[in-house]
Amino acid sequence: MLSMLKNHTGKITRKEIWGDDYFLLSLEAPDISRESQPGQFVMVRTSTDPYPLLRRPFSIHGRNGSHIDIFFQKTGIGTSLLSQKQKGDPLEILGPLGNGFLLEDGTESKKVSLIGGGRGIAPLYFLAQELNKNQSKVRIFYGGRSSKDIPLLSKFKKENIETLCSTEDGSTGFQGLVTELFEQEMNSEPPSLICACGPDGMLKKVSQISEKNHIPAELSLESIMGCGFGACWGCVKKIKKENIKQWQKICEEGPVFWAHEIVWDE
Amino acid sequence: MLSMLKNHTGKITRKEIWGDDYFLLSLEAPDISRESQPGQFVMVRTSTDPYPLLRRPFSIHGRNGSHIDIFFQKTGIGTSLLSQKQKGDPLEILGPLGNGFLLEDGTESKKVSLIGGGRGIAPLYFLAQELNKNQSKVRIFYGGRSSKDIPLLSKFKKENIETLCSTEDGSTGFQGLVTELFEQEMNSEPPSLICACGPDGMLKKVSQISEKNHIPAELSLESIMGCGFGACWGCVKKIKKENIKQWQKICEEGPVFWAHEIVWDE
Amino acid sequence: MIDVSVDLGFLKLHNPVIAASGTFGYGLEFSQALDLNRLGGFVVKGLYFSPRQGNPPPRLAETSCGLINSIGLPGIGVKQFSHEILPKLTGLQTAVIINICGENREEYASVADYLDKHEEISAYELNISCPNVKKGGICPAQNPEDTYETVKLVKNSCSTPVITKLSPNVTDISEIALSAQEGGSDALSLVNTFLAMDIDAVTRKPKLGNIMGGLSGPAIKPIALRMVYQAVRAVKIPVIGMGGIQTGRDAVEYLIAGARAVQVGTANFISPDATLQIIDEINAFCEDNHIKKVEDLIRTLDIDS
Amino acid sequence: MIDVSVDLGFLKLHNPVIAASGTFGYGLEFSQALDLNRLGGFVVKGLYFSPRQGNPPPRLAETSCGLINSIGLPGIGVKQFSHEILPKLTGLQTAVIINICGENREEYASVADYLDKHEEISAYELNISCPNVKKGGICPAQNPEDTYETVKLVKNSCSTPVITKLSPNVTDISEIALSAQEGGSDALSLVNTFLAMDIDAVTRKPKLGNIMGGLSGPAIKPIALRMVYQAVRAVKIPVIGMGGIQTGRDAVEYLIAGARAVQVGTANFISPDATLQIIDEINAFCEDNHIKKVEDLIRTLDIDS
Ligand SMILES: Cc1cc2nc3c(=O)[nH]c(=O)nc-3n(C[C@H](O)[C@H](O)[C@H](O)COP(=O)(O)OP(=O)(O)OC[C@H]3O[C@@H](n4cnc5c(N)ncnc54)[C@H](O)[C@@H]3O)c2cc1C
Ligand SMILES: Cc1cc2nc3c(=O)[nH]c(=O)nc-3n(C[C@H](O)[C@H](O)[C@H](O)COP(=O)(O)OP(=O)(O)OC[C@H]3O[C@@H](n4cnc5c(N)ncnc54)[C@H](O)[C@@H]3O)c2cc1C
Ligand SMILES: Cc1cc2nc3c(=O)[nH]c(=O)nc-3n(C[C@H](O)[C@H](O)[C@H](O)COP(=O)(O)O)c2cc1C
Ligand SMILES: Cc1cc2nc3c(=O)[nH]c(=O)nc-3n(C[C@H](O)[C@H](O)[C@H](O)COP(=O)(O)O)c2cc1C
Ligand code: FES
Ligand code: FES
Repeated sequence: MLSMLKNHTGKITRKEIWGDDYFLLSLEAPDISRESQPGQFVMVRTSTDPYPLLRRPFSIHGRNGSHIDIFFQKTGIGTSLLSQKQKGDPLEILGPLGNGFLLEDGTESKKVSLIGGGRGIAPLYFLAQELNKNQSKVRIFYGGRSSKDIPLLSKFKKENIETLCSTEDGSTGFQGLVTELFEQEMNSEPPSLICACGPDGMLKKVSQISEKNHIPAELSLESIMGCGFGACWGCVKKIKKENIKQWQKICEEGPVFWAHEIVWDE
Repeated sequence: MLSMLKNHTGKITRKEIWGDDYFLLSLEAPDISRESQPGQFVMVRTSTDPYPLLRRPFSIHGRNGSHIDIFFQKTGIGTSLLSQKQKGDPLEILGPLGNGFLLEDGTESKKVSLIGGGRGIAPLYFLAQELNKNQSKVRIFYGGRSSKDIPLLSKFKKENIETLCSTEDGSTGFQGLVTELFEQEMNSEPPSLICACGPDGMLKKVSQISEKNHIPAELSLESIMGCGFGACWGCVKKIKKENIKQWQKICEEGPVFWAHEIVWDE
Repeated sequence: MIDVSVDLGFLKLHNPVIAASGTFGYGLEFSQALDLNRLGGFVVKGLYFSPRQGNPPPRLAETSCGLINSIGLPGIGVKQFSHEILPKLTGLQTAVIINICGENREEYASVADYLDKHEEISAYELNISCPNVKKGGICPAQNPEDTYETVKLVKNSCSTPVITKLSPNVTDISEIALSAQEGGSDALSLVNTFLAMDIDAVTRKPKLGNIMGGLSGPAIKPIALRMVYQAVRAVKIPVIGMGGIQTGRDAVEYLIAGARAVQVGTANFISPDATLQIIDEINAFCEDNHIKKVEDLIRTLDIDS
Repeated sequence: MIDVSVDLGFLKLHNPVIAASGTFGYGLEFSQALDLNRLGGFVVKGLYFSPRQGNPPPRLAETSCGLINSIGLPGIGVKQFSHEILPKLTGLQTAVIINICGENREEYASVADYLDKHEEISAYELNISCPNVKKGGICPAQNPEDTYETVKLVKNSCSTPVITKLSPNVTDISEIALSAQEGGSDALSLVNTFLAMDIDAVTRKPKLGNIMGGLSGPAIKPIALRMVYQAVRAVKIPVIGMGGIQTGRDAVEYLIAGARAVQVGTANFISPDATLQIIDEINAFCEDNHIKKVEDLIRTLDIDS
């Protein structure tokens, strides 16, 4: 998978506001769009001032011609500044970066379950689009705390993506965790591959389900990133490869790993 | 003169762009508007982030009912952020602060010459308006490097304020410094009072003219301000009062001083 | 109702927020902006025995998330202070702390002695850490013996409780903290400003008239917080933390690191009622996190997992 | 055409901008983003004799205009480095500087000895100032004797020029600068990061797995610039300045303060081609201000008026 260490300045060509806290920006970035794969990400400069200092990582949420989309949740200073940007504003973006989901390895015409928690849905939409091109059968499990955390549900419905959803407060869909919903539903139509993105607790649970049911799972991890391209060694998590456990850089070796490679507790 | 140590949040109700670098903002601030005198200033928070850290001082440029205007030049990070604000945006302002021009002391029906260099014109417009109410005869001398530095000229002309202007490059009006223009013109109609605001070099020259011609002059000084209300002791300049020379706080004792009180070199 | 009071042993504060010296005048300047009695306390600007002019301007330079000052402790001296200012500070329901300066140990002691037994005064804060006075920014708080001797002499000269204010411009803050404790200090406050400079590239001049000055503001918070954490672990006496506090959350971080109270400096310039906002935010933080007493936050850093 | 070259005596650089250690990998990682030969030089990430894992995550915390890292010098060790990386660094038209680390003096010397007489290597940078390795952040550069002995041992172990990298976590930078000079160092570079910490108020946990880390970025620039100014005045050997450089103007300020070259660290994370932008901005600055040679800027601080 090609990761490109090049800074692009792309204009914002569309802005969508999804509820109070979620935003979608379309950016003109032909080079990134051409090369990007689901699960890869971009590093976005939310300010040209020294505050906030670092770029922020965002998954590529979609691709339309020479544009890429990012979909993000406002959680702190950087995402808050980003949410104030307007159509026409230029944005500095670095990417595509990292290794995404392994589409190539025989996922064609498979049954793939995508599990997304909250903003973890961002890369899964792009993934669903690409899987659909491969004639795979895709089901999305989309969970959040309450209905306002699963804003894209209406969009998925409209685009006829099979989506099952859960909320912890029961305000929409299944009441409980998205992993509980998945466990309940998986037997009716067992997938041959799971792809998931969300908070660590959720991903850990997905790992357990994957192991127990012998279904391979690809998980997209998050970590605080200083650079996004392998230079700072700041983003490491413990990864087991060929039985050696090591701190590995999420940005370079990931962000997507096989579930069995991730060492959760130590 | 009342200086008020109170933070107000005022909406921007009007924004005018004067050329490339000059901006006027009208702010809804009834308390400030009611109390303010020409020469007083406000401290404006240009960002609620820790960068840039400090508020910026701006003279009160005008007053309309419950609104005050500020008129500023984009020169650095703070003014640049301020120039990006839009109608409707809230702005934190502290004021009115400092001691303005002494209107009370018999300036009624006098001949007053106002000398403004560049953005130094800001308080003089408000002063001219108030002097007009007093039936004083006001002449404005307005200078800048080139015609783009004297953007308000057209406005003054439209409002029938007698304005003479100069530019260093001769692109508009008299070619040379505004103090040279004033010296050339003052004899035709000698003023009984000079009020000036602009860069230190200009103000120093005005001091000399004032002394030589025995015309009292009130000068509005600039200094880097940490607080604007007397707490930091950062804004001092050397001031002579009752023959004692002391570092005095511009924000509290000024920003307007009599020319003979200011100790220029030491 | 959250109990926000904190106890320093020699002094009870109705909340942990104190306005820092040199950023709050003599307190009175702020009485238009806030009710002084709502503060945990305030520290008046540095006081020498004799009046002083301070340093030549420019005295301020703004940097990335920071402010360098080279004010240099101008002030009215102890006599004028006790005649003109102190009477106006009587009857306040808040801790009034006097920041004491000196050219040498004896001057510190004289100020402490002169103002002793004024019941308006809750404590002294010994400013042995101002980088703006001596050439090269050197101060007693950079040397353990000097710290010890200065504190001891002052303690012997007065009965008012003494808080020693430490400098961050040191290799080992624990060592200096211990010296102050051994000298008899009742508490520590830290940090004062970091010796710093800024240059105008075009004119090639220092941005400050005094060449160097002291850096304060959010930029220094991570270093100051580390030093407070270290000092707390070195001594038994209470520690008052400061450096870059702008919000209630910043204050809470210092309490968790082990400070029993905090001071707020540069933030007062940005909003004259910053201290009150911070008190409100501490209250709200406790509310949101089900904390009943602010004292329950103190020194609770979770370093086991 | 402006002459941007600078001369360190033992090393000529075609411009004063060097990428700082730990922020530029082994250089190769950046070759997609820029032509390495356009740099004055680059310093590879810290190298111990043996491979190391580094510290547990989280390893980064962003602060106001700053970044705290507790990476802890993970790396491949000197053998793998000389077999796998060094060959790829041959033939570069830029200064390649090796950042040397050690658990003790002997390890510094072994690394220096092992890599000696490789002509790809322009100089060593002795990292005696990393706050992320020992408990409490202690390092040799906080002690004059330790600095002197370490430098001397390394100098005796190799013929490669040695740049000693100093820590800002000291009371008196001039003293340490002198010790390094006396130990035989050919140049100094400063500053490394400031020992710092950050706390999550809600979880009450340190934001870094290692509790403390090193602060870098624009926040530290005013303190770092002051230290460079002081170090330059203390020693005769050339000084390389760093700390918070983001723009050409920042770099020029360091040159005016007396640095003969600069290093750029954290800025590389924000823009992988930051070093090149800074070189371009230095050129533009000289152009605008009618400066023909960058060397004409060095140590020209105007402190008389
Ligand atoms: C590979 C990757 C892809 C991501 N994709 C998306 C996405 O598509 N949509 C989306 O909404 N979010 C995504 N995130 C999370 C997003 O990067 C954070 O929410 C964002 O950085 C928070 O920045 P802030 O300034 O608003 O928050 P603050 O809390 O103010 O940030 C403070 C610091 O913490 C870091 N930080 C805080 N939370 C996270 C986090 N969860 N992960 C990494 N760094 C963090 C920030 O980068 C910053 O340095 C992704 C993260 C990673 C690592
Ligand atoms: C009493 C008073 C009234 C003023 N009124 C006006 C006005 O009406 N219109 C107008 O355009 N300008 C006015 N100024 C100047 C204005 O405050 C500065 O241009 C502004 O602070 C620059 O901020 P910046 O962030 O854009 O520049 P930067 O150069 O990025 O600012 C860096 C730092 O220097 C300080 N600073 C820079 N230049 C000045 C200056 N000339 N005076 C004071 N501080 C400065 C800033 O406050 C800041 O702390 C006034 C200044 C004073 C003291
Ligand atoms: C303008 C200014 C003046 C100061 N004067 C004093 C002083 O007189 N005595 C003192 O002990 N500290 C003085 N300080 C230091 C502050 O009390 C405080 O220790 C420091 O600013 C760090 O806190 P902050 O980051 O919240 O500002 C001064 C600080 C500033 C910014
Ligand atoms: C993530 C990170 C890793 C670093 N690793 C090293 C290192 O291996 N060796 C070293 O001498 N300095 C290291 N440093 C310090 C930098 O080289 C530099 O001294 C410091 O960051 C200050 O410069 P800056 O503000 O431009 O980043 C590291 C800094 C950072 C931010
Ligand atoms: S984010 Fe810098 S190495 Fe991964
Ligand atoms: S600006 Fe703070 S005292 Fe004048």
